[in-house]
Amino acid sequence: MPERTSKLCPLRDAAELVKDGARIAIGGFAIYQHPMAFLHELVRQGRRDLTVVGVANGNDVDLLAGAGCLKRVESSYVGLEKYGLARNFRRKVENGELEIVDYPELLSWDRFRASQENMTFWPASFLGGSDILRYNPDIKEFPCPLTGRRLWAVPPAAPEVVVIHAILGDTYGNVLVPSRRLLPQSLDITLSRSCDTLIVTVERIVDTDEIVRLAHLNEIPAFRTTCIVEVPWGAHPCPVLGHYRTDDAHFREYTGSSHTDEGFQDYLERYVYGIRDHAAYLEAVGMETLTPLKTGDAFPAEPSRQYLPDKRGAAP
Amino acid sequence: MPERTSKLCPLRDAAELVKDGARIAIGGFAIYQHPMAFLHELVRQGRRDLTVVGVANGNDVDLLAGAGCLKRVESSYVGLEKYGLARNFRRKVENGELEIVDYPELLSWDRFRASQENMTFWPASFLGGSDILRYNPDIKEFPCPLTGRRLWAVPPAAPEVVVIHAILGDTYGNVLVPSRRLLPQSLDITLSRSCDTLIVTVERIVDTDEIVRLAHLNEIPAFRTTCIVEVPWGAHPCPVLGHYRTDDAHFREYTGSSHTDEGFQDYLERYVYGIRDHAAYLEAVGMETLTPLKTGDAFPAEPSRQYLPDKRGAAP
Amino acid sequence: MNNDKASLSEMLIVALARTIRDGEVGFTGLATGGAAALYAAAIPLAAMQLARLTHAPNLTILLSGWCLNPQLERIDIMPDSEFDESLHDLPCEAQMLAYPGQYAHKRGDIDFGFSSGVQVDAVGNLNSVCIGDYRRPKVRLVGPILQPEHMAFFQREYIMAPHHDRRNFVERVDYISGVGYPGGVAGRKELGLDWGGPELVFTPKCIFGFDKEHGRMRVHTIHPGVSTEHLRESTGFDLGDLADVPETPLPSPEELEVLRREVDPRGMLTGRRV
Amino acid sequence: MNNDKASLSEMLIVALARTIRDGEVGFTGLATGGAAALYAAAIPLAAMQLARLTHAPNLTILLSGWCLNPQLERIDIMPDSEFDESLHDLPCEAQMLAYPGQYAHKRGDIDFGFSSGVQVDAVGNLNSVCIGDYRRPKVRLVGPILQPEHMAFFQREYIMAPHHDRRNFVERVDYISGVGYPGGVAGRKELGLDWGGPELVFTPKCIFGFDKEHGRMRVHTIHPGVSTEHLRESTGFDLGDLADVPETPLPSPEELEVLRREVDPRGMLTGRRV
Repeated sequence: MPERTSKLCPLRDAAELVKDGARIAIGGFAIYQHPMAFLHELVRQGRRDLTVVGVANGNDVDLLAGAGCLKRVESSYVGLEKYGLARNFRRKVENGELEIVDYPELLSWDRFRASQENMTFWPASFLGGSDILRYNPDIKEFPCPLTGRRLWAVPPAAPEVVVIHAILGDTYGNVLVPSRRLLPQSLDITLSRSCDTLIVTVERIVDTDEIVRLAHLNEIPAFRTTCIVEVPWGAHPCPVLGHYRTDDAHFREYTGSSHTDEGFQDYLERYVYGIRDHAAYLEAVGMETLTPLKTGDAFPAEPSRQYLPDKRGAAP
Repeated sequence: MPERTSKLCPLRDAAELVKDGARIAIGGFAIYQHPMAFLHELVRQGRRDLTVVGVANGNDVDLLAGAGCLKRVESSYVGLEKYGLARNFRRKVENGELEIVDYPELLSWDRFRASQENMTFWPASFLGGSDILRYNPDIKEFPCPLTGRRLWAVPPAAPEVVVIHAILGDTYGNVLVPSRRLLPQSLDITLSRSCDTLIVTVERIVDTDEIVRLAHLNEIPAFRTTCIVEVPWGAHPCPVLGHYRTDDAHFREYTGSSHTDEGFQDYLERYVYGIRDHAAYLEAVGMETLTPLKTGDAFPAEPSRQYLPDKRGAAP
Repeated sequence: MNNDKASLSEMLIVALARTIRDGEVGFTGLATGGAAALYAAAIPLAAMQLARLTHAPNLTILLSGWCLNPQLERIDIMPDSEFDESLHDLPCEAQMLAYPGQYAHKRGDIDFGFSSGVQVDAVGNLNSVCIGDYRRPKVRLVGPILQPEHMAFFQREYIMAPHHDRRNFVERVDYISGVGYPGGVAGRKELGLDWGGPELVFTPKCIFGFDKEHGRMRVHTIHPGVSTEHLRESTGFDLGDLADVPETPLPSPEELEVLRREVDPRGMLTGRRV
Repeated sequence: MNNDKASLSEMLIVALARTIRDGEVGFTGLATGGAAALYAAAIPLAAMQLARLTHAPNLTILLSGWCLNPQLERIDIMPDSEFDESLHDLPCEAQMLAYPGQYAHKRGDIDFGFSSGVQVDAVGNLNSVCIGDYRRPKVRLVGPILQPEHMAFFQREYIMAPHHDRRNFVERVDYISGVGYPGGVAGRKELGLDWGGPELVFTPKCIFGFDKEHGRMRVHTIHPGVSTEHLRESTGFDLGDLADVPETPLPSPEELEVLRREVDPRGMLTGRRV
């Protein structure tokens, strides 16, 4: 019997699937569960002129904005919730260096549903009177073909590449999402179905036997996944629901540094440019910082597969 | 503190919410988990000129057709799967006594999604060349407002009343759907969100404490439910996933009787007209027939609440 | 303690609770930081809970938009983010974990919600997008978030304003992210907005209502101790004749009793020290 | 036993398996009753499993449209309904329990599927709706079911015909529930069908392919022992010149070996007595 193909891939190679000028969607929501290790790698590789299309963005977009990777953002929110405004993003927009296209929040989600269903537009009934319309030439008014009602055709999200971070997957690209989920995790599922190129970073690669045991949680079957990357703590400093908490101190360091361009370049030097790869990042952050962030695990790990970077050596 | 209102209601009163000429959707799929006790009551009350809008129908529509309750059916399928064609339905259509409007299967589901989202139409791209269009003046062609692509506007399902059958609910109208579900149970959830009047029949009423314990399975919160009826074995002879199996012998009796109008009138006399209510129906069928149909229970019952019609007496 | 005069928060909570009807569905988000959190989440939640205990036992509370009828008495500290892991463990009746979920906002399932904006204008438009020119803003804010949906699909909206100053209450917002009453109810209809819109605006100085025919905000009640001149000075649009505007009514002793003893015995929502 | 001549089913399974490419996603339903179940489900499943074991290890099998990569070797008897409780317990890699789910059929995620119809016509249209006039049909059938989606959104479709007679293979179906090649590939494009359509038709007598330019069905191979005259007599439309049509190729000994030993050791799929 011929061998099934592994889709396991180093972070570096996965990041190369995102080209300069690409239109991407980033998993997670506001300040939760973004594929931060992947974004760090994009910054390290000096990616430019990206468009991010999203629903509610946070430090994902702020990091890319601060590192000069972005040309345009389409979203309903870019902010850091309790940590305040997204200062890099804000500075770039106020300076006219970054284009922002504002969409309502659930309509932003609907745009990904439109892409999932290959719809050439999403019909919205509620945009009249808002400045969403005034500044967005991509939205067109039309009459409902059945009732004549005034409606607006909204363009699909149409991401070229989607990158999300999850807890578990196998080498073939099957990805489990725990039943203990919230709307941000459900959004990741919608995102994963809206594109042709899907990159998934996971905390841990497991045997396919484990996928079969939890088949009802397999929300991303192998055939939808382009490549899968094992990146423990891959969302840090964001939390991963059912895995680890927000690194509050790191978020404060981040926001503190982002008051000025210079301050943020220091941050990038410390955690991205001056760092070889994700294993080195985890060393820079320190296991003494990471370990206490652990929460009850949605998928209790087999002890033999627990990630101990100091013992495994090689970077993912 | 004022008392919260109970939505518990006898089957008879619930059925009266469906008026002659109403447009209804019936939970379940093909020959699975239809609210049969409710439909029997509709037949008993002599309802007329109903329109059933559905996705894949079976003995639900066939029963109503055979009892002369229907004017029109909109669906992708009316059949009895392994038990063959739906003979009452077929006879009525061939005689020109029942109008059938054919829709593709997943598009039929999309029509309920359109109603759930208050869309005035659902855009479909794939109807060109099919006779679906030829015989359905409710579908209109229109150009995509963004791309100019040829599309068709399909009317929403727009049911006035939806009736589904579930395992558990509380007196306020909260309804649990077990995590052990299949597409038919998910369709019921979509149906329940597509209407203003929602009737739920359940195998068992439980305390709200149990709803709170399983809050993540509460797919129909109380405020969406118009009334809830306790009807053990309420889907018989259909199966309820995670509760009981198909009554194969009863299905054969049913299909055998439906070869002719006369034969089917006998069936109705035996199980509907000649029967006072659902408790009497269960007596007619017999616990010796029902009990062996039980499967492993998705929600193991507290013993004190198990339904034993001979011990409880009063009909639901 | 229970004989203390009602605080500003308590007065607002009670005024709000009285407008909630039995059987409704109320949607509240969560927010962070003193006044913002108080107005966006704590006052709405306390008002809903008070309404439920006094006259609206069938009220459905949608905490954070996804946690239905939470057992609020089980919360020790007010959660400060909408998708906090701790909220997941809060006992409740239903959890909406996917979109679209248990409520159909586009069908009008939500009876009322709560919004705030950095700017609110004379016709009730909201702005949380930018200050100044859209293309080169003086301040870029977070974006429209869920405001467009709140102000179009919810049957009515309460605007919660933690600050009442000329820079917050302006004649015309710099960006309309939530639509109020331009042209009144008829104007909304023409825009395709068949229902909904702002109903009341709660501020530290007054409660605004709307002349829905003409679409302009008008002072509904003034809080005790606030002068009409001070109110005019704090507001960036003309308030018209204020002669007949009543004072914001105080809670009844019964309402205060239920609020303090049952709704918020630990002072978590009202910020009241216990 | 393993030296027996290949049966008709085995021949069709192998011919089908050879057309499946690695990495594809194949969708099969379930059906009931001897020949119907054999053509609609057993032959497709066996062919997919054979392809997987020989040359397509990355094939995804979508059993019943919701059970992904089931461990078929765990099935004792062929399930006869798509939402049978027993299928729920069959070990597999993923279960699609809600719609829309893990695959996006409208995006073209499904590479191939299997359909049948009471009538199939010369351009590959399918009919499962009615025989005779639509408004007063001679026979009312079940309805279009998922045929319109199969024939529009799947990258290609295999039509599985358990019966090959003049009443099944007609010049023009009485109702088009699945669209074939009216006007060929260009005709489909004009109808808004950018991809997909029938690829091959498997019958007990032959395998049909399509002249996709002109859109007509043509005989691809004739099964051993079937005469061209018999084929013409059994088919309700003109088959053109059959002089150069080859025989349906027999399985290689290696294919037969894998099929009998590994794919279907108990003869459940091929109906072969063991």
